[in-house]
Amino acid sequence: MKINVILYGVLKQDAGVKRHTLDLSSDPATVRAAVSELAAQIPALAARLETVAYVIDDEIVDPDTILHDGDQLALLPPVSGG
Amino acid sequence: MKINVILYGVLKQDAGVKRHTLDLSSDPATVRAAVSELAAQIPALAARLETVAYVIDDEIVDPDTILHDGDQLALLPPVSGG
Amino acid sequence: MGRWITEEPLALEPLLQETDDHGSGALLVFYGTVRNTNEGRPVKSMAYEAHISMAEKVLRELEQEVIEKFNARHCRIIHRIGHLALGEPSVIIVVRSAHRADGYAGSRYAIDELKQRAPIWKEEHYADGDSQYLDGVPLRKSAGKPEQAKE
Amino acid sequence: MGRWITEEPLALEPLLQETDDHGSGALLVFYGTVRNTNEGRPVKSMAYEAHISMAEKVLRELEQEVIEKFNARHCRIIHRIGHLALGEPSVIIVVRSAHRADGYAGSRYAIDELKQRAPIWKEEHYADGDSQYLDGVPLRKSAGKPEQAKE
Repeated sequence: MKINVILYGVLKQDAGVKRHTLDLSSDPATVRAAVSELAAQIPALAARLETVAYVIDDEIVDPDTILHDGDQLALLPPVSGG
Repeated sequence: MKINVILYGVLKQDAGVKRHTLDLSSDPATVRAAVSELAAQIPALAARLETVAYVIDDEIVDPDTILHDGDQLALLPPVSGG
Repeated sequence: MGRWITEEPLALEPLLQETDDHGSGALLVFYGTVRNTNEGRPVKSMAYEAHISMAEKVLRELEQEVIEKFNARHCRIIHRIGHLALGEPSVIIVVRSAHRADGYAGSRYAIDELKQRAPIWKEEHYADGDSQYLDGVPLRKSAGKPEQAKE
Repeated sequence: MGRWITEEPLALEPLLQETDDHGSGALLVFYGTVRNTNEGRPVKSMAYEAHISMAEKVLRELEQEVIEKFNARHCRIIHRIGHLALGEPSVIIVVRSAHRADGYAGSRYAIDELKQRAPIWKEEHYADGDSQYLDGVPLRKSAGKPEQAKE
């Protein structure tokens, strides 16, 4: 199944892309599994992923959350608004 | 000697005048003596005078301050700005 | 009358221009506005008066204190006198500082001290046609001296 | 983009009109503005980006929290994204309350929580041509739940 990953801030900068499509072999898969696959595909992100929040439909979700085909998973680095 | 008293806020309201000239028999006289004379001349002010501040040349002064002929003595009731 | 005490409606924009500063990251603006009730009684309007020359001196001193005590970069205080309608601002306090904690603390200090030290009086006019001067805070000679300043 | 997150330069006047209220006696306005230095390094400009839909949701929730927790009568928060010049406001927070203590506390809460919870990032552009994303605060799922709210 396919998951659309959207990167923000320094993650986008480090990855060099704003969006990345993951083709996951297992279906369903957890957020944790998707992020692990992302780190394998874009090693520049690996060091950042510990402090990242996972967001689906504008809500922060747990790493155990189940992803479905076509889901948009946003990865948010530490925030610095204001 | 003559002292010009200027009244503010509720003092002006109670006295019915903004300015009042005091003709004091003693020269020099203290602020205390002038205020005492004022209370005698305008009894409506007497009850207010305990919480009044005495001001000459934009500075709060003590009741023992010596007045000179022609001085302007402002009497300021408790304040409520803002 | 002039820089600190005015009969004109208060406007923020000139104060922002006066204090424009690229070294500040925080800008706090406090407005006191005329409220439609006081202690449950409907208010129709408010009349402010001041000992103008002394009030200007006190507000000028307060601006300096905010800068010195709270590390603010700029402070401007302006208070209106005369007859104000509901909702109109009676006072505007602008504080610019590098960081926001100083701005909040300095702004709060300015309005709290103004209410204790500025020779200004308000008379509420009620919907029923009555009016009265509000109880206030007796002015103290020592008010605002550094050793007695509030935290 | 819209009511809480915008690419347009921020303006106070529309927020004052939206929140106009004769029941309030205090109006607090906080502006965050772009500062010309950070940790000693000369800054030339600042770029802000956001997860827009989520940021709008968080700011809307924050407005409600300020009203409920601090007895404020109105709260509006607007944050700009895009490229900002020195001195320009990145955020404006308006709080109206009957009394000033609630206004100061509510305004401070809003900016402190915004910095913890809003999915917004800033990238500083330096005078020497370099740029970098600033270190930030990791977003927590539980942030802003009442039992974890700051005093």
